[in-house]
Amino acid sequence: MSIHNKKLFLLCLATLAGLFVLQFLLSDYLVLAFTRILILAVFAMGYNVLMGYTGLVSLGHAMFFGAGVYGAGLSSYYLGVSLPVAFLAGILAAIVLSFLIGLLALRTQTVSFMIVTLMFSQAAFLLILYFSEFTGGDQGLTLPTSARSFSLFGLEVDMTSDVARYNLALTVFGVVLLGLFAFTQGPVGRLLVAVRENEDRTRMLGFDTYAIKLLAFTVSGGISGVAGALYGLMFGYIGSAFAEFKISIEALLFTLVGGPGTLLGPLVGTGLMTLLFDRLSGVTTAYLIVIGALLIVVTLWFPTGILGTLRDRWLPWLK
Amino acid sequence: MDIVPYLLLATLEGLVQASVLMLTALGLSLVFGVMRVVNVSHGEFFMLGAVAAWVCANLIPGPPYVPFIAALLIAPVFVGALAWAADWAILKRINYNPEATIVSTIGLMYIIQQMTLITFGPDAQAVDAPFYYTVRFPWFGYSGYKFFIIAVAFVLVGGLLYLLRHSKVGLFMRATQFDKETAQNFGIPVTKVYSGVFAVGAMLAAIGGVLVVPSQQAHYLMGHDPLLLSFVVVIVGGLGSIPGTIAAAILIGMSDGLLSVFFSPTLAKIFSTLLVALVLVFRPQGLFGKAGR
Amino acid sequence: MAEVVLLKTKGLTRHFGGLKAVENVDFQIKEGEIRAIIGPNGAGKSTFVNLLSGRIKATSGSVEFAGEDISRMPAHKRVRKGIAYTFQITNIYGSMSVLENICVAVHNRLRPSLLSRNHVSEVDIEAEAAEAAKTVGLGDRLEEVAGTLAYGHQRLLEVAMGLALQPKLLILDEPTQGLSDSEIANFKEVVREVNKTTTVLLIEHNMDVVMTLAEQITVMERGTVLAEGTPDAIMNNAAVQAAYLGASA
Amino acid sequence: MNTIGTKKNLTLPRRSLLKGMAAAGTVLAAPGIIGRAVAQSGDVIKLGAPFHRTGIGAAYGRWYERTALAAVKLINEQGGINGLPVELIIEDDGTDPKRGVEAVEKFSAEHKVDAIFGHLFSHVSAASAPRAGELKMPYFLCSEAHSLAAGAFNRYVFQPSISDVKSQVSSMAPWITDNLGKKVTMIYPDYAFGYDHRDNLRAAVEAQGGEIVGDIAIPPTETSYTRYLPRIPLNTEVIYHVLVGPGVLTFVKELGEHLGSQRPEIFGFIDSLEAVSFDIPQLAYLEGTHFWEAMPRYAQPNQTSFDKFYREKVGVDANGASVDDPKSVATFSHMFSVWETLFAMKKAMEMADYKGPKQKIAMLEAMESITGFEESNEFPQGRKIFNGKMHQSFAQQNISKVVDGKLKVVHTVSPEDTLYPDEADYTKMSF
Repeated sequence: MSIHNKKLFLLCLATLAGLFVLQFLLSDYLVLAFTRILILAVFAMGYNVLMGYTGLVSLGHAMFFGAGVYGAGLSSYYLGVSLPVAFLAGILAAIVLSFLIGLLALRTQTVSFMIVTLMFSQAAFLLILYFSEFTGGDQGLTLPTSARSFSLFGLEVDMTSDVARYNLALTVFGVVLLGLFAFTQGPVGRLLVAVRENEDRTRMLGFDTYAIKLLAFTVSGGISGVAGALYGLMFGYIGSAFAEFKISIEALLFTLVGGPGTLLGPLVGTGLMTLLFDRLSGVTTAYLIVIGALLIVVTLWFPTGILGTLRDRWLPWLK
Repeated sequence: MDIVPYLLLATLEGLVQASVLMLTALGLSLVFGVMRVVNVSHGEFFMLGAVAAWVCANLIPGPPYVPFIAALLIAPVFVGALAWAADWAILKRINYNPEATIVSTIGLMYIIQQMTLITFGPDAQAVDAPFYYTVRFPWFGYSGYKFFIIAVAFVLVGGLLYLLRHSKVGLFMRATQFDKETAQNFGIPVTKVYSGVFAVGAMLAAIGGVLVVPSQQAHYLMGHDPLLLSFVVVIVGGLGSIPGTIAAAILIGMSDGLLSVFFSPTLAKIFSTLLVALVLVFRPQGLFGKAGR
Repeated sequence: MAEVVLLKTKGLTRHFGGLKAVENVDFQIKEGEIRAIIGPNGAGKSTFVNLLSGRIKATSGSVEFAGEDISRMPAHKRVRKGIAYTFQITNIYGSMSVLENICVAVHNRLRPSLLSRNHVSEVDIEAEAAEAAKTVGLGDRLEEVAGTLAYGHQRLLEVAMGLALQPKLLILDEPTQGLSDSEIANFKEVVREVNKTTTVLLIEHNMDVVMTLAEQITVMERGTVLAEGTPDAIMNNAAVQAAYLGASA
Repeated sequence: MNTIGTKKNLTLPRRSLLKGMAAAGTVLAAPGIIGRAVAQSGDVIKLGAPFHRTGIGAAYGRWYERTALAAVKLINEQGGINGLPVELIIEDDGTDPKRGVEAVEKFSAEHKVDAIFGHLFSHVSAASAPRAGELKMPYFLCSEAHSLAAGAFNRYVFQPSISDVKSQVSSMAPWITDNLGKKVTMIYPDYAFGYDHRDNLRAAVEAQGGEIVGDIAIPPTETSYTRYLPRIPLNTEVIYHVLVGPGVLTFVKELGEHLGSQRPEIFGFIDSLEAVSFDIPQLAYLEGTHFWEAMPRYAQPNQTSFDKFYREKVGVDANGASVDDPKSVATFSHMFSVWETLFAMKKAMEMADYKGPKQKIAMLEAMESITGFEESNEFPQGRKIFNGKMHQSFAQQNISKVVDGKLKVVHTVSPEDTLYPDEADYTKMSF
C-alpha cells in the first residue's frame, strides 16, 4: 500500500524527523508544550478518522478519550499494574466502548448522530461523577509515585523526565501516524472516503456501509483512547475534566482548523491552537471566546481547514 | 414527611419546571421543525433573558413589578434581535447546513457565555420577584410567584399555538416546514420565515429566562441545564412536533421532579441523557410521534 | 442462449402509505437477456428495480435470484450475489479520480472482507478497474477527477462501476437520460458489449434505445405489469398504445 | 453527508490567509524561544500565581488576584525579599485541572518562577500538585482541601495559611452539638468538596454523641432546591449547609418558603455565601442563623489593628465589600490565605537567605522548620500553628451569628482545639 501517495509518506517521515530534532532547538517550556501537543494531536487524529475521512461528526469523543484516561489510570491506581499494561488497558477500554457505542449511534445519521454521541458522552461523564467513590469524581485521583516510571525491554523510562516524556509522546505519535497512513491511504481508507462522499453508492457497490462506519468509529475511538491513556499516565492524574464536553469540542476544533480528511491536519491544528491558547491566556482570560469565534470563522470561510485548503489548491496528494 | 405532601410538592415543582421547559423547548422545537437545524446556543438565549431581567432590575426604578414587566418586554426584543443578527451573519451564510449549524452555534454559545462573564461578572445575581406571597399548605409553604410562572407559561404557549394555527404567519411557517421548495414557489419568503423563526425561538427562551430569574438567580453558566432538558423534551416529543414538545415538556418536567425526589439527581440526569440517545436510536420519530414519512 | 431463469419475483408489492407504487408483480428475466422496462412516469418502474436491488424493502412478495430467495437480503449482499445497480441520477464519488471510483467497485469483488487480507494487491485492483474503464471508453481519462467530467462521461463512469462488479445482472435506471445522440449511439455499443457476459435490465424512456437493444420488453402502469413481449409485439399492443399515448399526451 | 470538511464555498483570498497563518505561527513560537535566552536573571524573585479567573471558581479568582497584588505591592514597598524585588506573574487556569497543570509547567519552564501559589479548587490542585513535585517547584496551596494533610502530595507542596476541611469541621462540631442540637441534617454539594464535609462532620458529630438524621447531596449545577427539602426529617434540630455555586440565594429563599417560621437551627459554612451580600431580601430568612467563618467578614467591635490594616491594603470596607463598589462582596474567608501565604513564603525565604532557585531546598526546609505564625499585619486572620510534617497550618476559627443582616462573631476556637493526630510526614520524603 505504501506505493500509494509516496509524497505524503515522505512528508510524514520528514515531520517525524523534524519533531525529533525540535526538542534540541526549542526552549524547555515549548518542549513541555509540544509533549502535550503531540498527545492531543493523536486524539485529534483519531477524531479525524471519523470526522475527516468518514464524514461522521461526533460530539462525544471525550468519552473515548476519557475511557483511555480511566482505563489506564484506574488499572494503575487500583491494580498496580505496570504502566505499559495500564496503557494497553486504557486502549482496550476505549476500543470496547467505541465499538458498543458505535453499534447504537451508527443507526442514526447527521444531526441525530451528533446528538446521540453527545448524549452518550454526557451520560459517561455523569457516570464518572456518580461513581466518584471509585473514580475520584471531579476531584480525581493522583497516581502514586510507583506509577511514575517503568521499564520495558530493559529500557528504564522515568515519566518525570522531560526528555523521556517528549520522546515517549513522539514515539506514540509516530506509531499512530504511520499506522494511520497505512489505514487511510490504502484500500480501507478509500472505502471510508467512499462512505463520506456517497454512502448510498457505496452500499450499491456491495459494501456493508454500517460495518465500514463501525470500523472507522472503533478505530477512531481506539486512537482517542491511546491519547487519553497516554495523557493520564504521563501526567499522573485522572479526573472527570478529561471526559467533559469541552474535550470533544477541542478535538473537533483542532481537526477543523488543521484540515479534516488530511493526515497531518490534526497535528497542524492542535499545534496552532494549543500555542494560540497558551499565548492568549497571558493576554485575555476569555480564551473560550476565541474558540467560539474560530469555530464560526472556520465553518464560514475555511471549511476545509489549513491543509485542506492547501490540498484543494496546490497539493492534491495531501490527504 | 408523609407521602401525600411529598407528592404534592413534587407535582408543584414538576409543573413549574414543565412550564419553563415548555417555553424554552418550544423555541428549540420551532427552530428545528421549520429550519431543520439544531441551535446549541439556545440555552444562552435563556441565560441572556435572565441577565436582562437583572439589568432591568438594576436600571429601572420603582417597585419590583415595574422592572419585571419591563424585562418581560425588553429581554425578548433584545435577545430576538441578537438571534436575528446571528441568523443573518452566520446561519444564512452556511445555508442552514445542519452540521455546520451545530458547530457554529457551539461557537456562538461560547462567545455569548464569555461575553456575559466579562460584562456581567462571575457572580450569581438575584432579582426581586414582582410580588412576594407564600402559599401555606398544612405541611409546607410554597412560593406564590411560582404559580404565576405556571400561569404565564400556559397563557403564552396557548397564544403561540393559536397564532400558529390561525394566522398568516403561522401558515407561512407550517408551509415552510412542510416543504421548503414548494413554499418558495407559492411566494412565501422562506428566508424571512427562517430569520423570524430563529428570532422567535430565541425570544421564547428569553421569556423563560425572565420568568425563572426571580425564583432562581442569574448566572453566566445557567444556560446549560435548560439546553440539556430542552434537548430531552424536543427529542422525546419528536423532533419538530409542537404538540409532542408540549406533552413531553409536561412529562419530563413532572418526572424530573419526581425522579430527583426519589433517586439521586445525578442518576436522574444519567437516565434522561440516555433516554434521549436511545429514543433517537430506536424511535427517531419520538415517543409520541407516529412512524413513517 | 440457455433458457435459465436468472431472476424471478412473485407477488412483489410495495406501498407508500396509501399509494400502491408496485402491486403484486410477477416477473422473470432469463440469463443473457437484455430486458427493457418501460411505462409512463409514476408507473413504478424505479420502485420496482429498487425492490430488486434491495434499496427499498418490499411490503410483501418474494424475489428469487439464481435460484435463491433473496427477499430478506440487504442491498449490499444482493450486490455481492451479482445484482449491480446504476443510479437514475448520476451517483459517483465527485472528489475521487475516475480510476479510484472504479477501484471501489473492484475492491468489493476482489477483497470482500473488510479486515482480513488476501493476496490481491492494489495493482490487480487498479488493472481491473482500468479494464472496466476501457470497456466504456474512459480508458484515457483514468486520472481525471470524476466531478469534473462531462455529464455523458459521468454516466459512462456509472456504468463502468457497475461493470467492474462483474455482475450477473446489471440494472440500468434510465441510463441515456440527458445524453446527446452521439453519446447514445456509443452507449448502445457499450451495452451490447456488456451483454456478452451479463444479463441487462434497463429502464428507459428513449424508445429508439429500447427498440434496438431489448429482446423483451415489460410495460408497467400504475404499479402493475400491463404487457410483456418482443418489441414488435409490444409496439402493436393496443393496451400499451392507449396507456402510453394517453400518458404522454 | 458531512459538508463541513468538504464544502468549497470559500470567499476569502486563501493565499493571504495562509500567509497570515504562517506569520502568526512564527509570532506564537517566538516568546518561548526568546524566553530561553533571557530566562536566567536572579535579581528578582518571581512568583507564579495560577488563579481561577474563569470557570466555576471565577468569583474567588478575582479576589485572590486582588489580594495577591496588594500583598506583593506591600512586600516590594518594604524592600522586597532579601533585598530582591518580587515579581508576580498571573495565569488563568480556567478552574480546570488540565489547564492548571499547563500553568504549572509554564511557570516552571518558561517563566522560571521561584515558587507557585494560589490554587483553591481541589480538583485543580489535585492535578497540579504532583506535577509541581516532578518539576521540583515549590507549590503553595490556598485551598481548604484535606488531601495535602492526608499525605496525598509531595514534599514541594505546602498549605501555610488556611486550615483544611477536616480541621475546620471537627472543631465546629462540638459547638454545634452543645449549643444548637444533636440531630443534624447535612446539605452539601454532590462532589469531592461536599464529601469532605459529609465524612468529617459525620465523624465529628457522632464523636460528640450527636446523630446525622438527614444526608442530602445536591449536584453543583442545580438551580432549584425545593424538591430536595422534603427530605429534611421532621426531627431535625440543626440543618448544616455548605453549598457552593450560583444557586445559593435560591436555596435560602426556598428553604424559607418551605420551612416557614418553625425552622430548626441552621448552621452554614460561609462558603455558601462568599461573594454574596447579606443585606438583600432573599437572605432575610438567615437572620438568627449561624455561620462558620475563617475570618470575620464584618469588622467586629474588637477589630484588631491587623485586620484594619489588611482591609485597607486590599481595599475592602468594614462590611467585607470592595471600597469602590459596596455591591462587590469579597470572598473574605478565603482570600486572606493568599495574603498570608505570600508572607509565609517571605518568612521562609528570609530564613534561608534565599536569592535564587539554587537555594530552593533550603527554603523548603526552612518552611518545614516553622512552628507557627503570630497574629500580625502579615497574618491578620490570627495566630496559627504550623505542622512542618504535614505541611499544614491550623488556624483559629470563628462562629458567627447573623444579627441585623450582619455576621457577629459569637465563638472563637483556638488553633490548639483544631488539631488532629498527624496523618502524614512529608519530611521523610526525598526532594
